[in-house]
Amino acid sequence: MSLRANVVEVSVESSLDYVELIQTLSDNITRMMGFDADTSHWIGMSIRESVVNAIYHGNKSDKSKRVGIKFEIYQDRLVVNVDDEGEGFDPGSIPDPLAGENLMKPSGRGIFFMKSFMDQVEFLPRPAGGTRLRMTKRMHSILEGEKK
Amino acid sequence: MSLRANVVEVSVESSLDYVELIQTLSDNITRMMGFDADTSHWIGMSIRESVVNAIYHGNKSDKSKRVGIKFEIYQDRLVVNVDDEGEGFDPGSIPDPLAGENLMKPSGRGIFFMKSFMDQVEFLPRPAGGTRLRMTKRMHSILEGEKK
Amino acid sequence: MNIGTRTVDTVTILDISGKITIGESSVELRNKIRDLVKSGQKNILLNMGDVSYMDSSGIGELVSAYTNVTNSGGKLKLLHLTKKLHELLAITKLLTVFESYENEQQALQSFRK
Amino acid sequence: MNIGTRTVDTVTILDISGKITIGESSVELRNKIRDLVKSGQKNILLNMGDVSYMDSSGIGELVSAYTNVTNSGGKLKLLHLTKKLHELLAITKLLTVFESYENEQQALQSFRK
Ligand SMILES: Nc1ncnc2c1ncn2[C@@H]1O[C@H](COP(=O)(O)OP(=O)(O)O)[C@@H](O)[C@H]1O
Ligand SMILES: Nc1ncnc2c1ncn2[C@@H]1O[C@H](COP(=O)(O)OP(=O)(O)O)[C@@H](O)[C@H]1O
Repeated sequence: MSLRANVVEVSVESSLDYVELIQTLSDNITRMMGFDADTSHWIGMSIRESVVNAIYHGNKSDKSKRVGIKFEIYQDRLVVNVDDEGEGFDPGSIPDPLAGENLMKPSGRGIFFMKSFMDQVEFLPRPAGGTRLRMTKRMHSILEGEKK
Repeated sequence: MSLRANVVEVSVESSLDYVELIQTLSDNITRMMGFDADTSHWIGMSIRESVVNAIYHGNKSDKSKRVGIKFEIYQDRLVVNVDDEGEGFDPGSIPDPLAGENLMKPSGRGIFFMKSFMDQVEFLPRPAGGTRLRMTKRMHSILEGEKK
Repeated sequence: MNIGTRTVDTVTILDISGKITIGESSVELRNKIRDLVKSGQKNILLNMGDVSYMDSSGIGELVSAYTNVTNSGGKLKLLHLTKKLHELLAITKLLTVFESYENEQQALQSFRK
Repeated sequence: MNIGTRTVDTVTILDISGKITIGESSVELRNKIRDLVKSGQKNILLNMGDVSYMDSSGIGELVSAYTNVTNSGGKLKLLHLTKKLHELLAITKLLTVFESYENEQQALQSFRK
């Protein structure tokens, strides 16, 4: 494999119709890369959560706004960018779903799952407005020592 | 669905490793669009053939060259562009695989299959060099009268 | 998602199969639980053995269902957690909230106490 | 792709399953046919019933196999064409080239004539 990433990019309107497609795509990419079935499942779920957030919280289901998903496939890792056209947000202000007062809330676990299952999760403001969520999953990360 | 196309784009190195992924992606997109299973199969096969051509004939398996596949998803049709970085070619010069002298040749049926299964197949020279193969499949094309 | 309904003694068992994810399937489960609570059902056992996929919305629905049933004086328990659901409940610290069983007989007995 | 080999009377039946597409599977079929021809096998029946996918390379391999076997004085026939393979052979005008059968007994008998 070359050092340049192989890239799979998806740009879709803000509708749940595409969530299954994107997750299947994620599963295919991660299995092709050699991630085991469980890891593929959790990566796919993290991507699903991020796309759902981009649709609902970012673009507020406005169908004229788009969600962009970019898979960068490297030999040793997968990097996924999920872009929305929303108003951005402060990831530091998000309540901790494990705190006693939040434990029985019906929502608020999406970002927590992404952080649990991916090696790195960053929220970057996009110059044009909106949020870029950038997630990285390394291969064989267990062998390389402590997970960050 | 909005009038703007939903777009799924893939850019990969010239390697057969990605052919299965692209075909699975095609199957998922066409089934989601509502094409029946048989039509999805033939669209997927046409795309497979075009990607294989881009890898072998276009990029001559040079891994530093890329193949770009773009699915434009409209309400009434799917448009697929397959781009290579080869030297281009004259589609008019391609031998007819149904001609007696070609019938028993082991190759030369890929473009014929694309033309058989898609509604429109165009070969466009790319400004930067190489070929863009543009294929269109309409939905319910049988109901709309004669296939072009 | 598909929900089969069985009643054994005083317990309503919901055999759920497929995905519990954001959208239709979450709403369907929510409505089912609401109807059971409305009709006075107190003992509800969710058989999760054939649930193939859950996302954070699915977990949220389980939490809502638990709250809903408990607030009306009933009990909601889980049967046959898959390995993945077990992991999701563990990391969200919900494993201690939900009573769960690997064996249907034991689950049914637990409602009799 | 997987190729099972059976011999009935003078006929070698290859039970092919999976995909015959560009790359490994095409090469595997080619090598198998070449070995049979080398070892003097004249009667070859390809059971295509479990072939799930073929592309233009796969069709090309069938044509090569046919030419190879015929040139060495043998016969290659097809058994259990799938609907999709039938369509591919029809549009490429190869249906008239290949002798094909829906019934194994009849296929075997045809080699005896
Ligand atoms: N792309 C986004 N744009 C704006 N706000 C977001 C975005 N993603 C997440 N958020 C904010 O972060 C909160 C927590 O998200 P999450 O952990 O996924 O839980 P949930 O989606 O269930 O609320 C959301 O409720 C929302 O306020
Ligand atoms: N992307 C391409 N770039 C350059 N030449 C091409 C390309 N696609 C097809 N060709 C030419 O067209 C011919 C016919 O292609 P096709 O019908 O797919 O059959 P095959 O690939 O089996 O030769 C090829 O042999 C090649 O010469």
